[in-house]
Amino acid sequence: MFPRREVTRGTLVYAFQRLVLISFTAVVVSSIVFIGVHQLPGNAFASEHRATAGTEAALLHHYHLDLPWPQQYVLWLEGLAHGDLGESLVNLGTQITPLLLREVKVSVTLGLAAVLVTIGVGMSLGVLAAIRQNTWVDYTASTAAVIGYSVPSFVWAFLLILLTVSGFYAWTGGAIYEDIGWGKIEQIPVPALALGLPYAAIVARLTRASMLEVIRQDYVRTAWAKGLSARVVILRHALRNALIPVATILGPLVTGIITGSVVIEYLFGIPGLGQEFVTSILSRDYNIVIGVFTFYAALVGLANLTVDLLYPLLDPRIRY
Amino acid sequence: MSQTLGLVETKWEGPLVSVKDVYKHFPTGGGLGRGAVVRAVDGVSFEIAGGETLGLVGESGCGKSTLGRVIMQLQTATKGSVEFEGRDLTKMHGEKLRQVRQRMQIIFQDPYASLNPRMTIGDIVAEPLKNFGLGGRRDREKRVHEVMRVCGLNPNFANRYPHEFSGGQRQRIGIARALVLTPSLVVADEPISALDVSIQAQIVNLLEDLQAKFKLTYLFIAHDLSVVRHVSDRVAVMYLGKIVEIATSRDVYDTPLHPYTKVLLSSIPNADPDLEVQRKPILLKGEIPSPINPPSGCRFHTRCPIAQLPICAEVEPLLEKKADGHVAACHFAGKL
Amino acid sequence: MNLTTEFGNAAGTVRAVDGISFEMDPGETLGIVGESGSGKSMTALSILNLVPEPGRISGGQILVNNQDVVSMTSSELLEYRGGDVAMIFQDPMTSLNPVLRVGFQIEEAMRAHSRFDKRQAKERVIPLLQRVRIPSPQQRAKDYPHQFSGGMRQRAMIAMGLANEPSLLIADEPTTALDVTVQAQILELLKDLNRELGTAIILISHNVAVISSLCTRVMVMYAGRVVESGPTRQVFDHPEHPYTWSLLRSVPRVDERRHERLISIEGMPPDLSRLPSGCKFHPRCHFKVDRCSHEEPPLAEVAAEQEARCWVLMRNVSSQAQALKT
Amino acid sequence: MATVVPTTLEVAEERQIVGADQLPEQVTLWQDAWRRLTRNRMAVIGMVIIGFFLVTAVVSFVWTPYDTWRQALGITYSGPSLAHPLGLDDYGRDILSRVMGGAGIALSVGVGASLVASAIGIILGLLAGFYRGKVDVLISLLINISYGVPDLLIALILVVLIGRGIQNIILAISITAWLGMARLVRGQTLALREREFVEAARSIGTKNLKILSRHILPNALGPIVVQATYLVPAAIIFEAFLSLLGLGVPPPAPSWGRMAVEGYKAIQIAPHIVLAPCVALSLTVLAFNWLGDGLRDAIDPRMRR
Repeated sequence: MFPRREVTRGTLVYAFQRLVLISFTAVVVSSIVFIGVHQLPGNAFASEHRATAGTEAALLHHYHLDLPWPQQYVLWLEGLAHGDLGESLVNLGTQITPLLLREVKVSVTLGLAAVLVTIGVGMSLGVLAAIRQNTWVDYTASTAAVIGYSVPSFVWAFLLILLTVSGFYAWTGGAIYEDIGWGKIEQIPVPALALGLPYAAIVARLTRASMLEVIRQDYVRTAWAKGLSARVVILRHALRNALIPVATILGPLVTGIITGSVVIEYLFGIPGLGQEFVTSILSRDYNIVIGVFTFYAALVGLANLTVDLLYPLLDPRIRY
Repeated sequence: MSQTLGLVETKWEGPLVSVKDVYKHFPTGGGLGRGAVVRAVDGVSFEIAGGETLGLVGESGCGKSTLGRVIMQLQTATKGSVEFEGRDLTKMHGEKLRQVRQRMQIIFQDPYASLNPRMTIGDIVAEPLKNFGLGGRRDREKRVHEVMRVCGLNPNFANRYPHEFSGGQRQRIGIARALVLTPSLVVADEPISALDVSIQAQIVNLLEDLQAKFKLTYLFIAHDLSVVRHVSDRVAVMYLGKIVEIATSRDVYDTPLHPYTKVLLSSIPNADPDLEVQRKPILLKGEIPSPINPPSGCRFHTRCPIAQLPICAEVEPLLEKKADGHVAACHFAGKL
Repeated sequence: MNLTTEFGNAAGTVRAVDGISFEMDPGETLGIVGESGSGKSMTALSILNLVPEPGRISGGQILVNNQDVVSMTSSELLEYRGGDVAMIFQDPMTSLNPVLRVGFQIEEAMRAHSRFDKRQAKERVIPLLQRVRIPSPQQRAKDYPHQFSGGMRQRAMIAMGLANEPSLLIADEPTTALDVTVQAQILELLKDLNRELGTAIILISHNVAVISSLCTRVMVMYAGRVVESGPTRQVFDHPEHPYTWSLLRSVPRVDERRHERLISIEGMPPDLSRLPSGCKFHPRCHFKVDRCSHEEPPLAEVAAEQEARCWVLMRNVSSQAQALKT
Repeated sequence: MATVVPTTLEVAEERQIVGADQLPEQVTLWQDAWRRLTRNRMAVIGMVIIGFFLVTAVVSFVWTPYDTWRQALGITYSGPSLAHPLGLDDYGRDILSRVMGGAGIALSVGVGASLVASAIGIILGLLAGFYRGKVDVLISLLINISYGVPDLLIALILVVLIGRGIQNIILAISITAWLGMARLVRGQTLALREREFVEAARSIGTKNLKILSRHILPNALGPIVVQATYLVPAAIIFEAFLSLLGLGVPPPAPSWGRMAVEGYKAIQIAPHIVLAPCVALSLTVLAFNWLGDGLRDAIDPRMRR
């Protein structure tokens, strides 16, 4: 009825449409920010003491800030079309695109690690709670889940820092210690946990609810009536279907993790996009701020697209 | 009572409803605009005389409910006209159309979904009166109680909410809401198919009593041919968006002309074991074709036991008068 | 077999099925008819020992091939379910797992049991689909349920039920969700299977006509009890319990003349947690006598092979019954 | 004796009155929901905690043990003592006073943002869902674009653009938080307008405004209340994020987020500075989530597991 070939072509068309939409969103979002920022009174250098009157004019000219903003916008759009996000306003000569490309790798690594924590911890807790419904396992897991997402990521960060930086250091006499920062593989787990745990709690709750819903479905009853063992019924028939609604929140969840990473990167001194955003906005380096927006819009779009493309693997009823 | 409430009453000779070549196509969602269309109703014409019950029967997806909603102007026809008391409803909009709604009402299939769970049943039944600003508070209350009583509901429960009632009682509430304005036309869209067997007869009997009392005209939509035949004066049979046969309910049973009607009749099992033994079901081959891309010629030819190629696949049979008051759309009407 | 199934809840215990006994011969077709809440589906689920939580079978035994289902160990139960007795459900749209291929779901039913080995299980899928008359079964086996129409899904369910050649197939309202023409196809299919394979069938339905079309014997249930049973032909021609009688006359017949008034059963089916005293049907009965309201009648033989649970019996009130019909 | 089924309508009116004595005592849906809510232990605990912080917040507006901004009340970083039950921070300020003051800020921001966001979201959601067509396309486009960017970034840049007063913070949070509400209300409206009772309302000549106010809104109210409740803790966390990044309410206002990040510098020598606001924050958020869960289960019992 539905040849598989058609599915693939449909998927490609769909992916292409989404990519166009993502680019569109990225441009619109950064355009809004661009225009918003250029409505600010004064200019980036007027208040800076490092600039004398003469150099200020030169700097303004260098960044085309002496042009009316519509003209600047056109220039900026042209740059964007070539993948050039311009130059840092604070650090003269620093090209933004390569800088952010370097930083996005860091953020994505952290984000993926956090997604692993989220899915791994969340799903196992959720399934466990569901199949042990109304036992102490369920109550403990469910309570842990509410607490888990009520405690914000930065509080998790503080707790984990207290535990690993001070706690382990004292207990092991300095043999185990956590080095706040980035660059080594052992520096990934702590921020990833801090970032992922609140979302793991959400996944756990959803998985539990979804499992309980699925267990009452007619096809699960059919599976029991067929004489299948409990293991097969739970894993093959129930869990697979229970994951479908869980997958629908993966998109927003990834967006949430990216948001959370702004704070976590800031606290752990991780040189990612989030930290860049905070330092740039505080130092009024608006060119970078706009660039970060562009990157984030693309990142969120691509993350959601990935989730949506994986979706049909889980649910054959979905076709693009 | 009618006077105090200022209910509209019109004198209209001629057919109460006349449906003329009505089409209803739904765009299928998805894609960038150039989607296919579902031909839910595809060129349907018939008339309903005042005071009669016209049964509309067909299997799920044949377009019967859509047709009911198009007549009620709850959905706008893609093409064609629906005349009610001589006025073309498809040309009416806004306030004018709203005023016509006093004269025609609909009873829905699902008594659970068709009542607003946040309103008391008294408010539900009174809402039509309020909408048209009929009567004062006291008059309305009196009228609501009267209608509830007629529909077999205890007026003392007017301040209760729908969830406190059973399916059969809820259906009575829906009927009371439809009747409070004393309409001339009532479209009953599968009014009993969601109810328990023992409750179905209560509702069928109630509808028949109400028809006698208020001189109602019914369009009775159902998938169950035996119920339709029981309540109807005439029966129209639908298949894939088209009417294939219209006849008096006796003719439909005694001398069905369209092979599809015959198949439907033969498919219904009979509770009487003696008759059941004699019944020889005619089994249809294949699946019902998609209304997105219906078969050419006669829509039934792909599954018809007596179809003859090429005529049935090429020429669409018209709904023609085959006997007195008996129309069918088939090249070989009565041959099965 | 004698069966009682209870549902415990906060308010107390509800007996969904109360002391039901019946026997079936190999290859027989039995119909269970009743409204929602009459306990007919619970009876069926009890036979598979699949009563959903918090329900439980609180008494009686169910002997299938001389084995008591109630006292089976869990591994015996796994082999028994879908092996000796298979079941198909009301809604074919939701009864198949949407994320697994239809062929696989049938194959899986065989793999879970020891009757066929892995290779045989794979090979049998296509003939089974053919058996239930699914066209082009080779391709269809690879489809997902959502690619099937309602009627086809019910066929696939039947194929799955027959996979291990069970001696009994329980069909719980198998045609309720389907159109009449599809219903006719499914009923014919079940008839053929019963005739050709000798599989005994329990058909559960609220529709007396559907029962009449397939079953040689019928059991009428009301409020968890059997109120009448016997050969279908005899029971439907001469119903003795007023409920059976009303049920038969509350549905319009295709052959009747118009405006023959339907017999309406007043009121609602009873709430199982607040059952009336005496005969459970007496509040809705057109023919009740004083005794009905305080003493529950036993299921007693009223004719050869026919039993009814009534103090009055329709044969004694035929003139009143006639009056109701006009 | 056998009763005779009435054949005339007049008799039928007497006879057919069904269930005359079968209805239980009347309970409205909201009363029922409230009863269920008060039976939910976690929801009650949540309400008690919220009540406690609410009282604390109100009290803090007129009185705190010490002024929240007064520095050098004692040895900086000193731990809990009788005079300062939660100790002193890096400037020697009384942490208890500041945590109390923080409750005021957190609850104002949380409740304020929830109300503003809900108001925007409900109106736009209803419009988009009910009128569909161009209105919907426009609002949905707005929603989709906004979803394309992490809301924290939008709020941060807004705060930079419009300034850091508490009203501006509430505005900045609302401007992203309404999206979820709008999406929910739009979805509810779209689903409800296809329901038969809305179709029934149209069939009896109900005007659009009445359909929205009498039929759609009341039926969407349950999920709306739940969502609005969940918005409060979300806004509180959000404000903490802003403060943490140095863009929350301006100092010396004692925002929990800023207190935490100020204490972060000294986390190893004086963890109590970080812990006090973090515990207060988490507890408040937890309480609102418990209440939200309780409300959800109470309003829609089918969801309860």
